[in-house]
Amino acid sequence: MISFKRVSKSYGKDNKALKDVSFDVEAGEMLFLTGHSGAGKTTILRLLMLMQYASYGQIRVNSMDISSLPSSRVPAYRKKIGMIFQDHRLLNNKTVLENIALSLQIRGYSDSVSFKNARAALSQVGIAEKANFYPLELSSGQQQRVGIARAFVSKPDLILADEPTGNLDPDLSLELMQIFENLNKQGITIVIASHDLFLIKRLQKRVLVLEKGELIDDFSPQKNIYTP
Amino acid sequence: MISFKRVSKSYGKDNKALKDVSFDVEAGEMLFLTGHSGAGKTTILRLLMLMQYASYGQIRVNSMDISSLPSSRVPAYRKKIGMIFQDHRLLNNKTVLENIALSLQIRGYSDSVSFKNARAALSQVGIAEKANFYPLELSSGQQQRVGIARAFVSKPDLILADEPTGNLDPDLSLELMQIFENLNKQGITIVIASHDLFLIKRLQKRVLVLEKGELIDDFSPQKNIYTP
Amino acid sequence: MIGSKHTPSPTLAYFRGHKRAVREGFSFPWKKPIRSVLTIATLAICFFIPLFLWTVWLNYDELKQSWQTQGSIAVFVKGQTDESQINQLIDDIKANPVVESAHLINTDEVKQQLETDKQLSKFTKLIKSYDLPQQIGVKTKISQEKSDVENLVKMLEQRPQVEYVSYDQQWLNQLQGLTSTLLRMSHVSALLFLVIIIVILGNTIGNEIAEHKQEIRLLELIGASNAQVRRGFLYMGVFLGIFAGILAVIFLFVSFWWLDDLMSSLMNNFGVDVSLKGLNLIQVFAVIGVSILVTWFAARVALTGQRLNEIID
Amino acid sequence: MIGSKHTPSPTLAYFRGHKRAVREGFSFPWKKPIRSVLTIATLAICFFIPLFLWTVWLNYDELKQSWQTQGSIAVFVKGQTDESQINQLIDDIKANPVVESAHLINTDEVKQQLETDKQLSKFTKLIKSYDLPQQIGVKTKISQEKSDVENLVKMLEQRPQVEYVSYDQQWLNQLQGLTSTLLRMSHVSALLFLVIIIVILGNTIGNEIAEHKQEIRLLELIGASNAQVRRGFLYMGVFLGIFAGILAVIFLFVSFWWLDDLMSSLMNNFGVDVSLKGLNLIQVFAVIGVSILVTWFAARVALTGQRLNEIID
Ligand SMILES: Nc1ncnc2c1ncn2[C@@H]1O[C@H](COP(=O)(O)OP(=O)(O)OP(=O)(O)O)[C@@H](O)[C@H]1O
Ligand SMILES: Nc1ncnc2c1ncn2[C@@H]1O[C@H](COP(=O)(O)OP(=O)(O)OP(=O)(O)O)[C@@H](O)[C@H]1O
Ligand SMILES: [Mg+2]
Ligand SMILES: [Mg+2]
Repeated sequence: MISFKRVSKSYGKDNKALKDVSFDVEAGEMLFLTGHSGAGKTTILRLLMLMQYASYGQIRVNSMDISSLPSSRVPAYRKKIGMIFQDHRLLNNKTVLENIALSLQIRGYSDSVSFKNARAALSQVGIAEKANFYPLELSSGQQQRVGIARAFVSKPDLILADEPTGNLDPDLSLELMQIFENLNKQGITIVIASHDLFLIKRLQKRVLVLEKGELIDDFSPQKNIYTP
Repeated sequence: MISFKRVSKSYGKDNKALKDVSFDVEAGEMLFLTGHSGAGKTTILRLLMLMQYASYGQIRVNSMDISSLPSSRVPAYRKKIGMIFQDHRLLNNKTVLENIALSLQIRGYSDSVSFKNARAALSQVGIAEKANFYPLELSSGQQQRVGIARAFVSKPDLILADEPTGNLDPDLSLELMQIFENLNKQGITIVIASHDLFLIKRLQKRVLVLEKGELIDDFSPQKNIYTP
Repeated sequence: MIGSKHTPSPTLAYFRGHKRAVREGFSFPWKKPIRSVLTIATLAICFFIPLFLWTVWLNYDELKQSWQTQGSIAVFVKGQTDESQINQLIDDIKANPVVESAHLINTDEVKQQLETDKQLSKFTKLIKSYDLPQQIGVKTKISQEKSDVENLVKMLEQRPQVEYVSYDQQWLNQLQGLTSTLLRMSHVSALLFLVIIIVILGNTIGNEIAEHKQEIRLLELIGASNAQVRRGFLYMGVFLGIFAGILAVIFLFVSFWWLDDLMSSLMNNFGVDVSLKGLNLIQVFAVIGVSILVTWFAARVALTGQRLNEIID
Repeated sequence: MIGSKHTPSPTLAYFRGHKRAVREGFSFPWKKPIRSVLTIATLAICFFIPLFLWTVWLNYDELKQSWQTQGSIAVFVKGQTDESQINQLIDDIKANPVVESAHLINTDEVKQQLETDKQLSKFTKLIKSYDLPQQIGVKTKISQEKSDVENLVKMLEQRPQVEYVSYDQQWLNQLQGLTSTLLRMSHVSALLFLVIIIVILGNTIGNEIAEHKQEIRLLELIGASNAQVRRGFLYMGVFLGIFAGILAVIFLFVSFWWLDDLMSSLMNNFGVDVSLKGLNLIQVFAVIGVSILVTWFAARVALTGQRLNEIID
């Protein structure tokens, strides 16, 4: 489904966020991106979201070269992806429920369908009682869960998650991972950037390890799990 | 140094962030606040920063009731505290170095002293090479480290850290904790809100455990360490 | 329940999108009422100033016509001229394209006319006896160029039968001066106010949209098309436009009500009886329509400025 | 190196703070040049409009005085009146506080005067013979109330020796009308523009500061005092004020240069020779000073609105 071919991303001369990264992800796979702070995890997800463009190399999604996608087709492309942002990116002037429903409304669903599904997604992440709160009235972990619910409520083909458990305690993290695994079982491809090694170990999935912009390892669940 | 006496914080009737919380922290102590997402960790730190005010109870810092502090004396009070925010709160229109130096400039230090110390602090958190970057050009973990550097550069009496390692991998987290331990050894009181049990276990410090706004446990390093 | 198979039809999605955008666009301003009132007031002022000038201009145009109909020429004929020559002269005058009408006035009529003129009548009281020559009254067509009228006068003065041609040259000069000053002033103002409106409108709507930059970015990232992103803001523009337009019209009526009596007393001093006219209902709706269009357009321009390639911030 | 023992002295900290605030406040606007240009232009327009009116008013005031010196009265004396009676009348007239001077004009003088009046002279050509009575020329003092002059005229008319009193009542009426219209218009404008300026200035500076809300919050949290937080923004206000003031003065000179020739040609039609005067150097500096003060004050008010008790957002 996803194919990076010798992808580099640089900002100015001496500032390379990604160096010659190549990997493939099958449809229906679930995998982790890990590496130290500043290794380039977020950069890979941003390239996939077309928030930024690669300096060199080719990125294909569903055998389509996304860097040559005309801008008129970008929205349709993005509609098939659910992204969880490291900084949550919730709309502060909308309630939690409205934030989640927005994802469905944009896709043309009626309000009743949107809100019904949003409410269901909110229960799944365990904060049903906060439906009518505004994001600034939530704790960081609660905001993160709203972001997660917004990403999966529209049942996209691909979920990109940037540190989805960065603000959550281990118990909650595992619970949320179960949600991801369920979604994965329904055929959704999932890429999770995380440095939570405890979580990664527990889930026994494929792991891509980045270091200073280079892909230094690619562990499959069959092999041994990477330890720090 | 810090004393919470039956402190409650509620937003509306059925929304209590803190319920009847009492504890004391000695000067020079280093302790962790932990608990599930939404337990009230951030709320305790916000009350200490006078970002919010308690609904009931008394909070004393250096035997001074901070809720009755006249607003003209709040800045002087805050100058003695270094706070690390869960959402970083860096100024996007200033470089990394300027962000850190700001903390000293506000305290009246000359530019040369401020920038010299800012540069030293930046090296301590391991991103000396990003001195002239703007916050939006940094990865999340790098931003977090800038926030940490800004908090300790002015050598305050008290450091309040809200998830200082939420965006960092275990290795880096440990490194930063060493910085905190060093600061602690110089006599600075340190309160860290964190759900990183791995870290908390390793450091063998006092731990306050919150659950749904209630203080349910207070482990001292001598006792056994709380495990999930 | 949700899945690619159950995606709603594009038309349905389109109409739902617009319904929501209307709701959203009209609810934005209520969330920050003080700010919105300031914005609407600023926009209203932007619309009011040219509207005011325009309405004054409409009034002036009407006024000018009533002045110009007064522009009449008196041709005094030499005593020795006989009737057929006078008739010939009248026909010649009538042939001039500038002339509306021309006819012989008898001496009594002239006397009467002199009495009605304040200054002259007082003067005639002092002069014990006078003897007037025959006179042809010429009325020029409405809205003539000054030079055309002057040419006519020169032409008449050269006729051997004509003793003297009197026309209120000073009055015409003043009128001409006033007209050209107003015209030129309105040019300067039009230019100035165009700049004002573009600057303030751009600044105001631009700020309104910059406030929602984060929202715009997010909408883009969750797959909203350009049209979807813009929609809510465009309706917000429409909403602001409606209120700004209404407010501008209210400002206009208030200011006219205020100016009316002093304007009419001023005009009476100049011997013109006129009162200011506001706008009729159609004009009011046109104004509000234009206001909506302008704000909508400004919002659209401001939105275009918000779109960047790399969306990190 | 850093520690509570090495804290800098308050005075040193104060001066360093101001030095930085000046630097900061003057560098803000360059970071977003387009936005700053828009803001400065908006402010400049706000300052320009009342400035323009004020300068026109200064000009008008001068103009008015030159008009009023022309206000003279002609007192026509009955034919039977003897010289001593006339002298008595002149002395009485001179005693009136409104009167500047009064003297007897002989008939030739009157004829001459009539010749110089365009309309009357043409009329006198037509009237073959006339016989004028004796006339006293009265000049009123500069800047008299209309009613005082009218009272004088009434008083004179009641004198038995006086045949008729002529004074250019219409001219005075027109002048009076123009003055009061301009006065009332300037009141309406003053009110209107005060609202405009408050609204737009508040909106503009408010937006400028709302943009930096996050920054203000953070400064508060790292222990900046109110004064420290405000400082940079106040200097920004000063900076914007300087440029807006300069721009407003430039606008003024450009618009005056534009209006000058058409104004003077208009005034010539009314028989007044006058040219518009701009501002002198002191006035220019005063304007820029006021502009700085106003922007600074607006920034201060906007900043006060930004401060809240609970700082979570
Ligand atoms: N806009 C930018 N301009 C310059 N450098 C940038 C920019 N964005 C990212 N970088 C650099 O690219 C590198 C990779 O950043 P990235 O955000 O991908 O790291 P990451 O793996 O997500 O780290 P973290 O775990 O801390 O979030 C960093 O060193 C960062 O400084
Ligand atoms: N302004 C507010 N209005 C209403 N409720 C609020 C507000 N701020 C916080 N809360 C509620 O108070 C509770 C405690 O929040 P707090 O941020 O202290 O949690 P936390 O322990 O820091 O959690 P996390 O680990 O997720 O950051 C949450 O349930 C939150 O919804
Ligand atoms: Mg990242
Ligand atoms: Mg928290």
